[in-house]
Amino acid sequence: MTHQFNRRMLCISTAILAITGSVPFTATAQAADTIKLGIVAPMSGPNARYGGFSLRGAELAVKDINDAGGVNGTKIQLFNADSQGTPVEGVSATRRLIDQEGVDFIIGDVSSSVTLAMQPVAEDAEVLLLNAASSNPKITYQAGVGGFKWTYRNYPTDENRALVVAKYAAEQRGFTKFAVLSVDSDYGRSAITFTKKYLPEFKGQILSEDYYKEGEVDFRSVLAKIRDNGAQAIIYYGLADTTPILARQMVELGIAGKVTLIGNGEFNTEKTIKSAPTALEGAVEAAAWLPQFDSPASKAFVEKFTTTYKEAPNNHAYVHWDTVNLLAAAIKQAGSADKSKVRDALSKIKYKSPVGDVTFDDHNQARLPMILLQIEKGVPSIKGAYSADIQYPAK
Amino acid sequence: MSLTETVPQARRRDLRIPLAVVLIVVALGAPYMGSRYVTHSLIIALIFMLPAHGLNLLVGYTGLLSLAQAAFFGIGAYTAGLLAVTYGTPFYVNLIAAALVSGAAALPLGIPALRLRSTSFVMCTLGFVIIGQAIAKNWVSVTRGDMGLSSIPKPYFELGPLSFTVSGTTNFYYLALAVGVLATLAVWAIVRSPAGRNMVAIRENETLAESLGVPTWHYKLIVFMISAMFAGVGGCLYAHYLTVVSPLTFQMYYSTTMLIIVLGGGAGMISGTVFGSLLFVGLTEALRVAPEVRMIAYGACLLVLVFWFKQGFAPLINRFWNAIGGVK
Amino acid sequence: MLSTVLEQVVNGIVTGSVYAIVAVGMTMIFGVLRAINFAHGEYYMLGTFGAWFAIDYLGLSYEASIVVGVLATIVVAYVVGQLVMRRMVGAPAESGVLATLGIALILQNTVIFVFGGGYKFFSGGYIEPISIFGFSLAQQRILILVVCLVVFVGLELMVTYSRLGMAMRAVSQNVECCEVVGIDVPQVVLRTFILGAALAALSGVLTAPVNVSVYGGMGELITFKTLPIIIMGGLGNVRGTFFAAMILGIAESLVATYVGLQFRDTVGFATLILVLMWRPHGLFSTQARF
Amino acid sequence: MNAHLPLLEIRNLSKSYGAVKAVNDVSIHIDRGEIAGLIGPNGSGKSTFFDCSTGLARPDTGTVILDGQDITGWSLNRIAREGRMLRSFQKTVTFKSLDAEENLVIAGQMFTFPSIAATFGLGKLSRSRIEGLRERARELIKMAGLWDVRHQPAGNLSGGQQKLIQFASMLMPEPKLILLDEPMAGINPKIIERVVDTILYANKSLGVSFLVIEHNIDVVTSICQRVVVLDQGSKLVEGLAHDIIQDQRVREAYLGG
Repeated sequence: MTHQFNRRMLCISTAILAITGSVPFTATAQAADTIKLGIVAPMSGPNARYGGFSLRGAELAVKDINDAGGVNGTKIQLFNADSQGTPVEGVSATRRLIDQEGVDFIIGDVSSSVTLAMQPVAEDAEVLLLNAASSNPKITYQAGVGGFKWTYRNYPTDENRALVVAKYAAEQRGFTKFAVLSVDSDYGRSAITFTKKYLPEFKGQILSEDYYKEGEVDFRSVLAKIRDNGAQAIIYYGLADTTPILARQMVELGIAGKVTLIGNGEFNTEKTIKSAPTALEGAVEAAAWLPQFDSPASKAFVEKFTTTYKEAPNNHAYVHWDTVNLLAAAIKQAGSADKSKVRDALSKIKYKSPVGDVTFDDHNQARLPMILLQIEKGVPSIKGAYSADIQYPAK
Repeated sequence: MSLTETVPQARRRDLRIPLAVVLIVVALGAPYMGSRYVTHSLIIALIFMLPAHGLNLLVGYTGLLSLAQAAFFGIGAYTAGLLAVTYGTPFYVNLIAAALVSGAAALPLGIPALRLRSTSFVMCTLGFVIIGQAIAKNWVSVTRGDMGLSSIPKPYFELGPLSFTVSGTTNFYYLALAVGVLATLAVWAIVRSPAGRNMVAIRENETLAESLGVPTWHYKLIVFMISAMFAGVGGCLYAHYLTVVSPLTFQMYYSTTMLIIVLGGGAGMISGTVFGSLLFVGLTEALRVAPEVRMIAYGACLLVLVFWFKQGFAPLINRFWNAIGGVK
Repeated sequence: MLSTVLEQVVNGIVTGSVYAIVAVGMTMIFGVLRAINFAHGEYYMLGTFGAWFAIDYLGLSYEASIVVGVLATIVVAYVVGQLVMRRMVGAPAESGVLATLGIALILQNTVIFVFGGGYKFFSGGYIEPISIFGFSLAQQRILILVVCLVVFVGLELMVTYSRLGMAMRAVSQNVECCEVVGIDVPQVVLRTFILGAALAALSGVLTAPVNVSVYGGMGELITFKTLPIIIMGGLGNVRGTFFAAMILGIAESLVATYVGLQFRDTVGFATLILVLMWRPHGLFSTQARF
Repeated sequence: MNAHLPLLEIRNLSKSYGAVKAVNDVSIHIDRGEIAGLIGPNGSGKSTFFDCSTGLARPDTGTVILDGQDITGWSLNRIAREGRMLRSFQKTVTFKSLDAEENLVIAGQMFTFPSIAATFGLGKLSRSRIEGLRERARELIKMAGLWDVRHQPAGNLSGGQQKLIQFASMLMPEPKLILLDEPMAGINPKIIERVVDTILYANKSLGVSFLVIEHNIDVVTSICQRVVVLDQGSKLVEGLAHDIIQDQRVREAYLGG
């Protein structure tokens, strides 16, 4: 305290303060005639491993659209904002996009609790919020006729997924004894809640129930338990980067090929299968998309993404890429980038996505085809695409 | 300053009162001066200022480094959120309940933890956050697990026949400002009281304080509970403002944020905490101009803080304040 | 029943070995610096990333990638040590927390910035399972166990007989005295820090084949796992850390099996708090006896 | 009250650390108004004996009776607050970032405020209590000769001046008994005189009794009436100061017999 705080320090600190005080609040120059699109995603910290793919997917779509001359001749300008996967940061990012950057459209976030916190902000500012990766059912329970008019979700809910998987596992594969091993998040938990709702219909029985925390790397204990309790299949709604870890440990414990993985968690990518082929053989997955999906648009996306970023795209990359294209289609259909016109167009849209037709229900939830696949001889084989309407709780 | 000392030679004009007036006007008029984004940022600063005030009592005045603040913040947020969602209670009920529940939770946690010294105490308090998150995730019947609470209603007041709802960013700002000012006054009162002096004594030398009859253990426990109450109040505002409470509220990131506010502003100074919360929010928002390197720059700022501003910014504020007052 | 318990104990020991190698570096750094290193997990991450880079970009073998990963981390640790850690001698605890948090943010997000945020798959290592005494384990895990034992025996010898080891013990007991007798304290801190970081990196490279997923934020989780261990082990106590890591590894395995995997991450801190209730100074002597 | 009883009576106090018997079955008493000395070679258990008597450590066996009340097992702060028996520490300790006046006010607070809750008050009563403490503090500061440096943080003062602050602090609560642990260690002779004067003043004018651990034999003989000698944890001998320094056993103990 003595003489450390001399004049120089005072100057430095005043400068720092001046900068921090003024920079965030100066509006950026208004570039005329662009469609301003914001993306909110975790870009730092541990959750960046999902946000990183989201951002790249969206960037790729924007680049493609702009290279092709934009939408109705107008280019899209993409602003990215870091949410760190926490609600406070997510809301701050959203506010900044709306008030400083003046965006009319926002895509985000990956984490459900962030999306839930963003909803009222978007509603308040009347900015179109397109969600592409959160699975909490509440998001669309409270959207559309449920309340928030400006929230749309282009991502399947867990209910449909859970039903499709349970039905296939019971009817086609004849499983009756299941062990639950899902991620400890709203996604993993709600998928299991829905599975439990449908499983009795198929005379299925759950023998053990475990949830792993994000970033978990040791499943040996749980797998040993599952090996001993005689489950035929593991119901796994997990994170994409955990699947290979789990699969390898299944091999390690000698239950690969004896217990089948069912659920969702990118079982189908080449890298995952290569990491433990025996464990994934016969695995059943309900996915919104898979890289091997046989449609020209999908194949082109995979190729372009891989050449641009030197890494294979995953589901998060795809859904964000697809959602930007969906937005572009809606703007095109509306004939203008006016946000309320675009919103009306979105409600009525029949968008041709690479996997099939997409429409929105009265809760602004996309009706998406769910692709059911099974890994056979090391490659995913598609067993069908299912689409079902969501039953909203009466309220 | 005592009267016997020499009067400063050239007394410059005292600008403190005009500056204070300007500050008050800015605080009151902020929503009309900047965009909603500015107002929002100020609300976030005010929300985090509350647990930081509590932490300042612990770290700055009593000398206990705690990382448990996020746990009590979370408990407060859940208490307020659950009350508002389930019973639709008025805001002040939620606020008081959040403070009381957080404070009460601090009692059984503080009793064993405060027996520990330095590093063990820090780790123990960090453990509360981690365990709190596990409870929030797994006690589904109460907390609704990972689904969390959402659509928490806007705060509303019911005073006799009168009732009104605080809606919109601007109104919420005034609510947060009112709570923030009250909390700051409360901290001021605690610090200025004889108990505040005892807290400083514990920080300076616990055994000596003990030998002079100060029941240090009781004081530490009481301050731990008070600090938890401040965190609970902050949690209540957080729940109402963000409308979402999830197990993510219990995270180390929030605890360290509060610590950064206290230490960055200047531990053991009320103005430091107020300033620190503005600085923290200003800094993290300013860094949004470069999203790719934002957290790298933030980390670098922490190092600058540690090595160049060991006492935080409070001594600078004091110098500035004295300088404009004409006191050399 | 008994064999299941036994199997879980074996699992726990393997997990514990990983924790032990990371934690011992952290506890040694605490010993000489009296600061908790919240960035310690980041060196684990750096080691893993270095090895991943060596395999995927340079096309090296796994064995060579171990060397690359550890060396890359040593270089980073040297820079961080010179710029930050040696200046922290005698700094208060709060400064230590903030400075190491700052380093953690910088390292983590620089890696994200350079390599992209997305997760990467680690290919390499000896992942084929083998059966020993009826337990099925990946070969890599056997390697981890062996390395862990070698590291701890080596550290015991080093601390007892080498000059650096003796200087470390001296610094951990009394910094002022060391300055008086002419031990260059910042230098000892720097070397201890680099050694600790290198061990964390080694642990990262060794576990990468079984943990597969590689991403910038992976270090944070390891930091949180090791924190309770170093406290339980008696801060600065090498042997205590080894046993604490094993205890935690085994406890985690048993909880994951018999209570539920979702409680696994709380085991560390819950055990820590229980232990501290019973023995406020940890299970093992707090006196820094390397 | 119990004027015929000794002020402090310690019976059969023992304390071991592991296998080491630091204090072994020591009994002493201090009369009202007395200045007693406790001497013994290094490691003879004097400090441990102090710690056990004042509640800083818990004795293994033995009873401590203060003014007719059994205070064995009370905590340090309770003994100070309720028993008005205060102690100093061998190392000079003050609240270093606070000035002398604040140091002394803190020392008086817990004796002026009736409860912990009352210390959180900011009202008129609270303010007048603090004002009273300040006045007393200023008096004591004057008496200790610290008036000129009273606004400096205690940590900036010399060791001797800090000792005086510490000593003045203990006089704030109008104590019955003060236990001094080597008050003269490491301070210059000028200040020694001043400390001696202050002890005598407190004893004569304020009626405070003392038990003093001291190595400086001159000081011991000049202020203490009665002296107890400890050696290897046990009481070696007890008697009048002038007799004690002549005692053969004491000389042997000090010379490392």
